[in-house]
Amino acid sequence: MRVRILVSFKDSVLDPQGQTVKNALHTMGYDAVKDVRQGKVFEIDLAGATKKEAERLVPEIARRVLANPIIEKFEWDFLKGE
Amino acid sequence: MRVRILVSFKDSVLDPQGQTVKNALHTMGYDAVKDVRQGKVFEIDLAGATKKEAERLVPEIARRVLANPIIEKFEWDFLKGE
Amino acid sequence: MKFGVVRFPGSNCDFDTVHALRDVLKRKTVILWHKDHDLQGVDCVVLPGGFAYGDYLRAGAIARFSPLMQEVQAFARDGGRVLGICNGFQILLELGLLPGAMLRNKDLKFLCQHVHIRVENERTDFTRALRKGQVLRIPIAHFDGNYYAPPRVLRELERNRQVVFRYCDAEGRLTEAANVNGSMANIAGIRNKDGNVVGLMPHPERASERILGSVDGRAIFESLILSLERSGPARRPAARTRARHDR
Amino acid sequence: MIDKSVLDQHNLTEDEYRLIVELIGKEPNLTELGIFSVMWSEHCGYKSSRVHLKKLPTEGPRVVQGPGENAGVLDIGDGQVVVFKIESHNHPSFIEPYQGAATGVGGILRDIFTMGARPIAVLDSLRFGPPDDPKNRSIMEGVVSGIAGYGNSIGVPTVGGEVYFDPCYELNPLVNVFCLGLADRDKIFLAKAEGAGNKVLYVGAKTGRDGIHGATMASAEFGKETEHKRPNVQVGDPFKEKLLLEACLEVMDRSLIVGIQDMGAAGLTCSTTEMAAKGGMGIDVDLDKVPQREAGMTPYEILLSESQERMLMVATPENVPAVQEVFAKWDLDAPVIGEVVAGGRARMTFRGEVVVDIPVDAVVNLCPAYDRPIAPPPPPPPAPALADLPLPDDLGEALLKVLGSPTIADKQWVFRQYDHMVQVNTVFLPGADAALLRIKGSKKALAVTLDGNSLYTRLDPRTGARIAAAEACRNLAVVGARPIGVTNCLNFGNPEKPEVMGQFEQAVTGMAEACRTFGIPVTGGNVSFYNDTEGLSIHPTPVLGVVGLLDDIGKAVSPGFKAAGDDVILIGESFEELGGTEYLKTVHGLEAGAPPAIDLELEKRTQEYLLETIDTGLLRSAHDLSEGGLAVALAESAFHSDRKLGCEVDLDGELRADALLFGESQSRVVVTCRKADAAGLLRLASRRGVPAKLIGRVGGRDIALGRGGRDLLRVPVERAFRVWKDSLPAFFKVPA
Ligand SMILES: Nc1ncnc2c1ncn2[C@@H]1O[C@H](COP(=O)(O)OP(=O)(O)O)[C@@H](O)[C@H]1O
Ligand SMILES: [Mg+2]
Repeated sequence: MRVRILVSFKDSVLDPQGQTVKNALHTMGYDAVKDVRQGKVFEIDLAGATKKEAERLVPEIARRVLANPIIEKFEWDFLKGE
Repeated sequence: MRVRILVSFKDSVLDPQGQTVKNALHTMGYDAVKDVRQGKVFEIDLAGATKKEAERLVPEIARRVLANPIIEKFEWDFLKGE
Repeated sequence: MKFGVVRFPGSNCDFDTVHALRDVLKRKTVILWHKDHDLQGVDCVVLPGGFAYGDYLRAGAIARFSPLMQEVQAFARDGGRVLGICNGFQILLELGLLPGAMLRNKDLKFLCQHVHIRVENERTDFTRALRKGQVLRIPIAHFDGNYYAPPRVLRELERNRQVVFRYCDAEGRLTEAANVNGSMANIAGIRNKDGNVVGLMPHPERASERILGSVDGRAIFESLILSLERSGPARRPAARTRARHDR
Repeated sequence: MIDKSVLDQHNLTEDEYRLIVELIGKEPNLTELGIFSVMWSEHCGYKSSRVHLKKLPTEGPRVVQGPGENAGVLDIGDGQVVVFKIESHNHPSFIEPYQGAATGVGGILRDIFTMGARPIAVLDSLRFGPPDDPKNRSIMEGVVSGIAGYGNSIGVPTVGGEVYFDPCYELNPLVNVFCLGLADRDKIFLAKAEGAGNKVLYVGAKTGRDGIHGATMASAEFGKETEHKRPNVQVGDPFKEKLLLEACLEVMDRSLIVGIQDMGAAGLTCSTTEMAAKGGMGIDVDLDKVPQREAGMTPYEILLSESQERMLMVATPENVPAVQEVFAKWDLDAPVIGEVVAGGRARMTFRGEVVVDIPVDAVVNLCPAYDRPIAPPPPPPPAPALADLPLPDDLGEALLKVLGSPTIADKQWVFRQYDHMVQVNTVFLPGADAALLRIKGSKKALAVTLDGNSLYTRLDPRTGARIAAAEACRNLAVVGARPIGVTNCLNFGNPEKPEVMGQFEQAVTGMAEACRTFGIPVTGGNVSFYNDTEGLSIHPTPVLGVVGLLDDIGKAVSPGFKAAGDDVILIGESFEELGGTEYLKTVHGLEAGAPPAIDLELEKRTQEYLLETIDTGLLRSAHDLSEGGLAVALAESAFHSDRKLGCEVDLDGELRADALLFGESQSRVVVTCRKADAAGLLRLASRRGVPAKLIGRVGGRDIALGRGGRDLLRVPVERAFRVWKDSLPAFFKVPA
């Protein structure tokens, strides 16, 4: 059982990293790029866990450890092919 | 048109951040976690670009700017619902 | 003889490097602006430390695309001497002027402290005032200094004697503990095959005055000065001028 | 429309509301009310503290700018000034340790460069719950890396600070950040909007909905916005601030602007009204011109946003293009958003309508001040009679225990994450009694320290604050620097509790007495009230930042022993004072008793004596005694010596052995000197009325203290060093 968790700043929160990448891409001539948001991705191997356990564990881990709910949001999914 | 690009270390490169998260999770009692890999995610808004343009642009941007091919790999996809 | 210190947005050791070259070593030194194409006829380009573009994406990843770096690349190809310190080293790696890449320090913390490095190759334009095996005490200050290269590249680096400095203890031993950031083969600094481009993580400009606790870094600048005096400028002088401020 | 519940949400009382109506001659609309609510908040208006802060001495021959501006300014000669200030970022750092601490650094840096000074040093004073609890550790890791993340990136060295641990900070960590800047005296800029017709420019980051007060507004106008999750904590962007710093210094250096103010707390509201009020002018602002990060922001939100990395500037119309060109070079926009006008009113329009029209004087200068009820501070828990306090069997073990206590242990784990050398001025790295910075192009140097022992202040606020000032100045004197000015951060609990106000009043009194005796002006500071969570109040925690000046850096003295055979002299007198000591806390588990007494006049004589002997080159090392007393001070001097030299010390007198070794009697310093100089030093001390005694010799591999020729303790330096060095990192080691 492998899951992927994406953590990023809430939309209302400034994302300096994404902004800097966007500006750089503009300078390089990639004008098609309208906006960039940068976040973190975690791939977690839960070998042995059932789907049900994963569904309980993953949001808890994301909330407690991977993201600070005050400024960040997360989404997650099972990784395909498993 | 919005795309999501995931950048992560190649398997041959050690991922100390992922290891640290794994250790922290173990310390907290999440023994179900067997492995953690940490990477970056970019969400790029290409409003106005066609699918074809995106298919040309995105891998180029990822290779040139977002990932360092010596240590990192990337994958990307269109964001659903768009 | 004229040095050029490149200033990127977010560089923060630019003043320090100018101070070392101009005020301490008394050499003519100019600041080169990242948006320019003009190398102002300098004989040596120094890429200083700092956080170009905040290092938000990857250290050095964005700075390499600046207009001036196209000129620096051409300058280096023509044999011009380029020194990258810390962030400057990271930019040279991103640019491909030096092989390899930087990972986060092994304990995932920014590290600011004095370290010891051993001179591995004393026959470079950047080390000729030093002895092989000489141990220098110089500060580091970085988050991403954990040098990485794929095995084949690493073998080639060793074969060509491209490793210039390695982290060591005070006695010059290459211990695990001395390798504070976890670099492969304790690598602290390397050169390109031609020997005209060198990058290192420690900051020689922070070890160039007695009052700051060490003058060991000065020998690196002095080596450069010696080399420039002996061999004259690069094969093609860096005098290409183009419009300023074009981006 | 404005009823009791709206007032409550804005933290305004009905009396305050009536005063507002009277001052502005109308019922305020919601946006105007929002402006008053932030400007009249405790944080901006100093409602509860103002009457007490008046006691602090603020004048002196060096003072160029005292309290009231973004930072204090002192003349250091040769046409140069230092600009410095301390700020708290306690609450944000608890909610989001990394970003809270990072933006704290960002904010204090702006306070300094907004005055035209280049920031040359940051110091941080940190207080956490004990590190054996993972929650406290994670706050500490976040705070330290946040400070590092911001300061390192922008290239200002973090050269010193302090870290204390106590359970009272578990739910209320303290993050106080100090910044020092250097400028030419004639290049200082003030936050003044002058000259009708001059343009108001906005520079830096776009405005978002960050940190808006009263964000839970229930009025119709804001109802549709309530689904927005409005974070109270901002994300810092040190890269943007670095661009801002360079661009601002450039326009100031070229004298292209008239006035400038950073947007800190209360953002655009505070910067516009304050600049106008200080210039005796009014201001017109077109809110539609304010760069916005999010769509659909209301005037209320635009005005109250606390987005980081923003500044407000005033320039003559002719200079606007030149200013904008400088900012463009640094990839920053600098749009004109308004104009300075005569008449003293702030008038803001939004989509063609006037949404704010109020007199700036009322907003900025007429916030009511409260003399809140005061009750005696809570009494200290009584210390046990000394006779009931068992003497440890092994005093060497007791020393190791004290050295290993996180508050005393080596802080390298913290400060090696900070770039403390960038700008190549740092002569004494973190670890000495004070940070020492050279001033390039001169022989002069600046010394800086932060100090405050909150256990003392908990036990006796007035004495505790006097000691904080004394210790801070002593930390400069042992280096050879004369203290020239103070800034302070007063971290206290809820001021509506009379005993908290009692602590505050006593602490300010004590601080004022000490600063007056030492002849150093207080040029600014910060008050942080409401540091209580879930009924738990922190210890009253005044933190002082003191700046000192050395005329000749070649004469500076460091704490480490220099050579075997040197004489060790103890300056000051030791009493049986164990109350409030680190020894009592770590070895006996007691936070009790009265803190040590302090005689301010003796303290002053002692510091003058140190400055005199350092100036004549007689001292080879000097280290003041603070937490842990004599034994710890000697151990630290051994750790700081290049070759880890020990010492052999023999004491006399009748004190209990633990009081002798670990007591924290004030105005004490250990110094070392060449054998030949000892007699002269002692003679001079007695002439100056300073107690001093030869107590031993540098040398050997042990820290050895005895009395009458019999060892009280003897510990190998190397062993003690390991305990001191490894204590803090051990808490953070993750099992592999
Ligand atoms: N948070 C911190 N940041 C930087 N340096 C620190 C910090 N905490 C402590 N230090 C450094 O560690 C040394 C010892 O601190 P402390 O025990 O508080 O000294 P003192 O008792 O002399 O005031 C000082 O040099 C101080 O600057
Ligand atoms: Mg001290």
